[in-house]
Amino acid sequence: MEETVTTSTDPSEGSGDIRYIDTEIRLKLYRTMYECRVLEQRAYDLFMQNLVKGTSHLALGQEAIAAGFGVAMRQDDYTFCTYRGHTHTYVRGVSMESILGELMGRECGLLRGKGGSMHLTSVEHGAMGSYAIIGAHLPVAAGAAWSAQYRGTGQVTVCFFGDGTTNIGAFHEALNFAVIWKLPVVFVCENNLYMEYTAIKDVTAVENPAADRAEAYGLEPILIDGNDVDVVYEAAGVALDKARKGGGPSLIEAKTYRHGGHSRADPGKYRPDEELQGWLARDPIPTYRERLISLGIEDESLEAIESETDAAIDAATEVARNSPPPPVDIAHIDVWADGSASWRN
Amino acid sequence: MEETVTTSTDPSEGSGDIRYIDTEIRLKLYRTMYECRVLEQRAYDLFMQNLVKGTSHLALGQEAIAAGFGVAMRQDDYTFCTYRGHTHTYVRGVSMESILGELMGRECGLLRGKGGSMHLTSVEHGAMGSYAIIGAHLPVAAGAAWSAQYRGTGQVTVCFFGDGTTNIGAFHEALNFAVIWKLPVVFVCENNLYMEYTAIKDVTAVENPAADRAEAYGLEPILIDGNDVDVVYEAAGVALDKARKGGGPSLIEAKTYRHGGHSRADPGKYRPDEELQGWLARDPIPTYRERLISLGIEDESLEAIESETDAAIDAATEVARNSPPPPVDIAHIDVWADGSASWRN
Amino acid sequence: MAQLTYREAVGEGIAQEMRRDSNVVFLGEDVAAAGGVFKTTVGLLEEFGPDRIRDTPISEQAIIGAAMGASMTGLRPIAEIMFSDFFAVCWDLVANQIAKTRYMTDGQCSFPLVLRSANGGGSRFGAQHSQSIENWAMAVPGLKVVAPSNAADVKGLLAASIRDPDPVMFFEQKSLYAIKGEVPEGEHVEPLGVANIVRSGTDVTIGALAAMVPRALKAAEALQNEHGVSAEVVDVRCLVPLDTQTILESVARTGRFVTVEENPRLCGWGAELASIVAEELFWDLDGPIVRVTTPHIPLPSADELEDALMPSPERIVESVKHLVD
Amino acid sequence: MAQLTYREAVGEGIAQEMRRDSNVVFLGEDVAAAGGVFKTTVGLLEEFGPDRIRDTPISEQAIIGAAMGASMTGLRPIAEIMFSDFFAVCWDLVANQIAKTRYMTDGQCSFPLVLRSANGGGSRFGAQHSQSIENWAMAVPGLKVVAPSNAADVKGLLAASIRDPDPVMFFEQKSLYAIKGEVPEGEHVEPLGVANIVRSGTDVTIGALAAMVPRALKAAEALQNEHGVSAEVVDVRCLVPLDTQTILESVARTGRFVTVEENPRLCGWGAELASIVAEELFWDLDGPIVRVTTPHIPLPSADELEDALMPSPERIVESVKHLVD
Ligand SMILES: Cc1ncc(C[n+]2csc(CCOP(=O)(O)OP(=O)(O)O)c2C)c(N)n1
Ligand SMILES: Cc1ncc(C[n+]2csc(CCOP(=O)(O)OP(=O)(O)O)c2C)c(N)n1
Ligand SMILES: [Mg+2]
Ligand SMILES: [Mg+2]
Repeated sequence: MEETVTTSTDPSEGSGDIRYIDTEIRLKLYRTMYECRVLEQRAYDLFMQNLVKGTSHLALGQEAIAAGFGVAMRQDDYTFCTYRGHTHTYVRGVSMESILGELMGRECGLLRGKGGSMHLTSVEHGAMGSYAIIGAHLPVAAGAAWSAQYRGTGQVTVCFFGDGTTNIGAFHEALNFAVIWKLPVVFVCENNLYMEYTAIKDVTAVENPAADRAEAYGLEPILIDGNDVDVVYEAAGVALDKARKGGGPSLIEAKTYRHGGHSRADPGKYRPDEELQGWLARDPIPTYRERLISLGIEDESLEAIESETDAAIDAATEVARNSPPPPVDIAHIDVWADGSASWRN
Repeated sequence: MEETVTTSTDPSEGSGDIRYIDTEIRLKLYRTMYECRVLEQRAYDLFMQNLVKGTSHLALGQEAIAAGFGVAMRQDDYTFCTYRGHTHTYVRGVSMESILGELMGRECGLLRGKGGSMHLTSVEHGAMGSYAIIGAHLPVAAGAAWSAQYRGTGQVTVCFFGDGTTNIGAFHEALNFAVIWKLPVVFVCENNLYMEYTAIKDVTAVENPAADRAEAYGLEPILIDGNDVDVVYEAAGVALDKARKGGGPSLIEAKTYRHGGHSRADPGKYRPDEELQGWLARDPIPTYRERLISLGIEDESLEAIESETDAAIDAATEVARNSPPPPVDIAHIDVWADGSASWRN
Repeated sequence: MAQLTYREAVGEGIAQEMRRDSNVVFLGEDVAAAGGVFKTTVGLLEEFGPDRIRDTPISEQAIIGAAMGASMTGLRPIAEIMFSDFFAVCWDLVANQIAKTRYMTDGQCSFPLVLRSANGGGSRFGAQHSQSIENWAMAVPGLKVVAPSNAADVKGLLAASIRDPDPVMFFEQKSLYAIKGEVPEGEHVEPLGVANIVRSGTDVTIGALAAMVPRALKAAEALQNEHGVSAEVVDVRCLVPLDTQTILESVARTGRFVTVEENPRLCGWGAELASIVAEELFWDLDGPIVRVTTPHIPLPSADELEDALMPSPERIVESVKHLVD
Repeated sequence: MAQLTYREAVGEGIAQEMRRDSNVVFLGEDVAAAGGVFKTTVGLLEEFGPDRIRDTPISEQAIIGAAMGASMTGLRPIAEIMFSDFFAVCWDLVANQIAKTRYMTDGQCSFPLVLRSANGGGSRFGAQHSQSIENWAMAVPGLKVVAPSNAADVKGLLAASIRDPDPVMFFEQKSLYAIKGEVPEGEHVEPLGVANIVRSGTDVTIGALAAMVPRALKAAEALQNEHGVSAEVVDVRCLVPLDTQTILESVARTGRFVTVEENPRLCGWGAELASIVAEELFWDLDGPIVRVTTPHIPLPSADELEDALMPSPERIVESVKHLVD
């Protein structure tokens, strides 16, 4: 079955090349986005119940990016993401309960409560960490790509970050470095128009903070609609393929929007209502659902995905909620590879 | 008297617009370059006599840039430069003996031996420091420009740095910052083709490390022949004027070449002989001398400048050599504004 | 006296000094329109306008560099680094440039600036948003270091820091932001370099800083009530300049010294104080010098785990009891 | 035994390990074609080729980040930071990322990497190229810290650092690069975390590190010859892991403890050791614990001024004499 997808260099428009994506893949993309949505929504609900302490940053509204890449990546590829990284970690195959458990600081948590919401990591799944200090993980991702290149494994590293991250020094160093060493890494800027409470346009010398800088690193500017999962999936495929074949890095800017505030404490009031409404109308999940229906996919298949996922998140929540706090002893281990935390004899 | 100058966007060629520069200014440019040359040459001789300890970085061959800017700047403007900053400091009006004295660690030194060759500073002359860790002074220069903007003084800040500095994070942060705040600052990249012993082209994703990145900050690319003092002087004038009028920052890349090694210990053997010879043939001082003669300036006026300068450097050397070491007590003062170094009562 | 939160006292201190001196300017991420992510600077934009209260990009090197350049050319900037952990991304500007340039230039340049930041743990933010890094600053000559424990000191010491002609690292303890305290009405300035004896006692001197001060006080109460031990508690307040005199006098009286540090174990200010006491007051001591610290481990995020590592009143009581027994 | 300079021992240590393990790779500025600005890595490019020995741009965050990412995915990188002062431009990667990520991820990630750098003063390079920053590293949980004083230790401890599964900060003292010493032929590996008693004595224990070790030894000679004082000198070698046992045993024997630190005064490893001794060996001490350090001042560049600030054998002698008198 051949289908059409619309892509465009101006993400706010909606026409462009027509490409083929397999139905199986499309359903996987929908399922992944839907799972990300319910995971984030559940995380939100758990904050509201005060079951998540500290802070937490949701990707509600931005699911198409993690999903598009997650589906396009090879299982042994690496991802590096930010504190807003629940979905990016999830799409690599990490279980919902271990993510929710980590948010709640439970024993079943992915890091048994030692990392928290901002540091989800599952090396087993190639999810090489969530980094909470802006910019740091870009050079680290370059390093993982260097390692794959040196070891000749064909693994590609994908590194997600926000628009605000394009103004910090590490961004600049990592991009130049990756290009001159021709590293198999894909840098993905999720431009959701805001840093914490400040609009990126108020503090950036160019309009598209990543795409307009690609040429400063000898790279082609790539600006895509981050709310269209087909577009993301295809752009991911192209960049992954290029990297895997030794063609070096790419820098992709995906325009998107977060539905909520920056973090749990933030109601997001600094955003004009019109802007918010406009983006809510472009919610990647219902719009994709409509596209799938219009492409002839049965409503029932989508409903099945939805109800399976709804059940799964409930089950995961139960597991996580019932998981005990981590044993206090573990606070005292694993500073060092020998399992200890001792610095003296 | 009207004269012609050749400028070009490709500095290795030699044709372009024709502009007027006053003879007085031309003589001042020549004098300044010549002074810079003898100062650096003397510094070199003093190393050879082991009278300069530690390290030292000469700008032999690059004099046209410091001279062109020095002559174009207003007296109350600020400069920020690097460890390779003897000439950039000198052109603001600092005496030769205080520079040589500092290199030799003498009491008459500009910093009485507390800073050394890499940190020449004369606040009185607007020479706001020589910075020895790559990139740091770019944001600092932006800060001085912010201060001038806030105080409404019309002062412009000029910040000199090397090609290698374009790959460090602080470069990126400072450029973006200066543009969004529309700061009166001129960033001058002296591209001498090398970092320490490594060619800039081997580690940079673009050909012109500063000019090819200007657009990433919404700036016009400006690439000039840094060995043609007229070109530098004019480019400086344009950028200073723009900044002074509230037009914001500029980024100028001036191509040049150092005649010697990176620092005292370096014979510069990594450079192809052909390349070196080519650039020696484009030595900014004799070539400018020829231009002046061809423009009808008397040889005697130039000889007068030369002999005056030769006498001045000898006199300065004598003063500096005869200056005693600094009193040891001064090692213990001026950590704090009250003159003390004490951290406890 | 007014009742202010520690958070409000930050804004009050800045506003007091900005009213007084038009050369005081303020920059940081989300500090202007949003009033700061910890809401410490709410209202400043409205009062002082966008030329003096400025939002920046996420460019900490630019923020600190701009503050440095502005301070050496006539302004008195205050720069906010959102979490103190982020000083690591601009440490060169702080430790190599700002701290050293006065000395290197033989006193030619002054850097009257304040670098404020939210410091410390206890908020479940995990290892990269919970550090106590005041010792990073203390270890670098050329930086003054302040870490208040209560609202009055926040206002008074912040005002003094802004007036100070030298660079001051001002560490606000994020777990204290919501705590209220009495703050003098009107202009309030508290000199730097003076430790504060917040509780008198005769058996042991406990030196504490920032969030550890209330914990030390709680421990002192328990020691008194449950064990009959009379503990004097000194709020160190400033690490540089350091009021060794107040501390040494106290220890000379009590004969015993315990420090309570939130920072990880190694090379903390407590070690510095311990070494000073061990060198200068050795013959007056009645027992070992004891340091209570977070172990040399990054802070985990789960409640139980974080609580297990940070010094608790109970752990302080234990250590003191052990010492006096 | 071979006679090698401290500088040559660096290259030997790296080469030994690169021959043994093809996952060892090396990157830094001017390290490959140029053999390093201190000529420590001459010949490595020729032997191991451009895939393993790589020149980088001036991008310290990229250098350290690349080392981190490579180490967590199967390689054992060695990264050179030209002067240790420059760690300030990439401190986030070192202190917040590399140091904490194993712990934060509940042990999922390992970082078998070595960050080498030229550390310390005495070379007239001025305040930004002369620092001893080993304490910056020591203060951060998750980093191992090594600082050898002689060629044999350079080779042996560097080899052990490369084999170590944890991140090691390896500080080479730049003023020692030209000094020759005996180095065992063939494979040489010296375990981390073992202090070395380089001179036995009975009256006082002097703990020293890197360039301070030869100075302490010189002082010990003078103390013996001119004042009849028998000083034991301990080369601490590793700050993390720290061989407190050797040091405590020595101090328990001599009853007196003096540290000699090149770093500026506040919060040095000497303070840490002093606090350990003051806590654990208080009753065995016959006198105060004394720290000899550079004052809390940046290093100036002129010969006379730099010499005036760094601890000299004479100053060590003075301090010890004062203590034992
Ligand atoms: C170096 C550093 N500076 C500041 C912060 C605080 N901070 C956390 S998230 C954030 C905004 C990041 O914006 P962006 O890169 O657009 O990512 P988004 O949150 O929108 O996904 C800021 C400023 C930080 N974590 N690290
Ligand atoms: C952060 C940092 N990294 C490395 C160095 C060592 N270093 C000093 S000069 C230099 C080369 C700089 O090259 P460039 O910017 O082209 O300036 P040039 O020396 O050619 O004038 C390097 C790598 C440093 N001083 N600071
Ligand atoms: Mg964003
Ligand atoms: Mg250069």
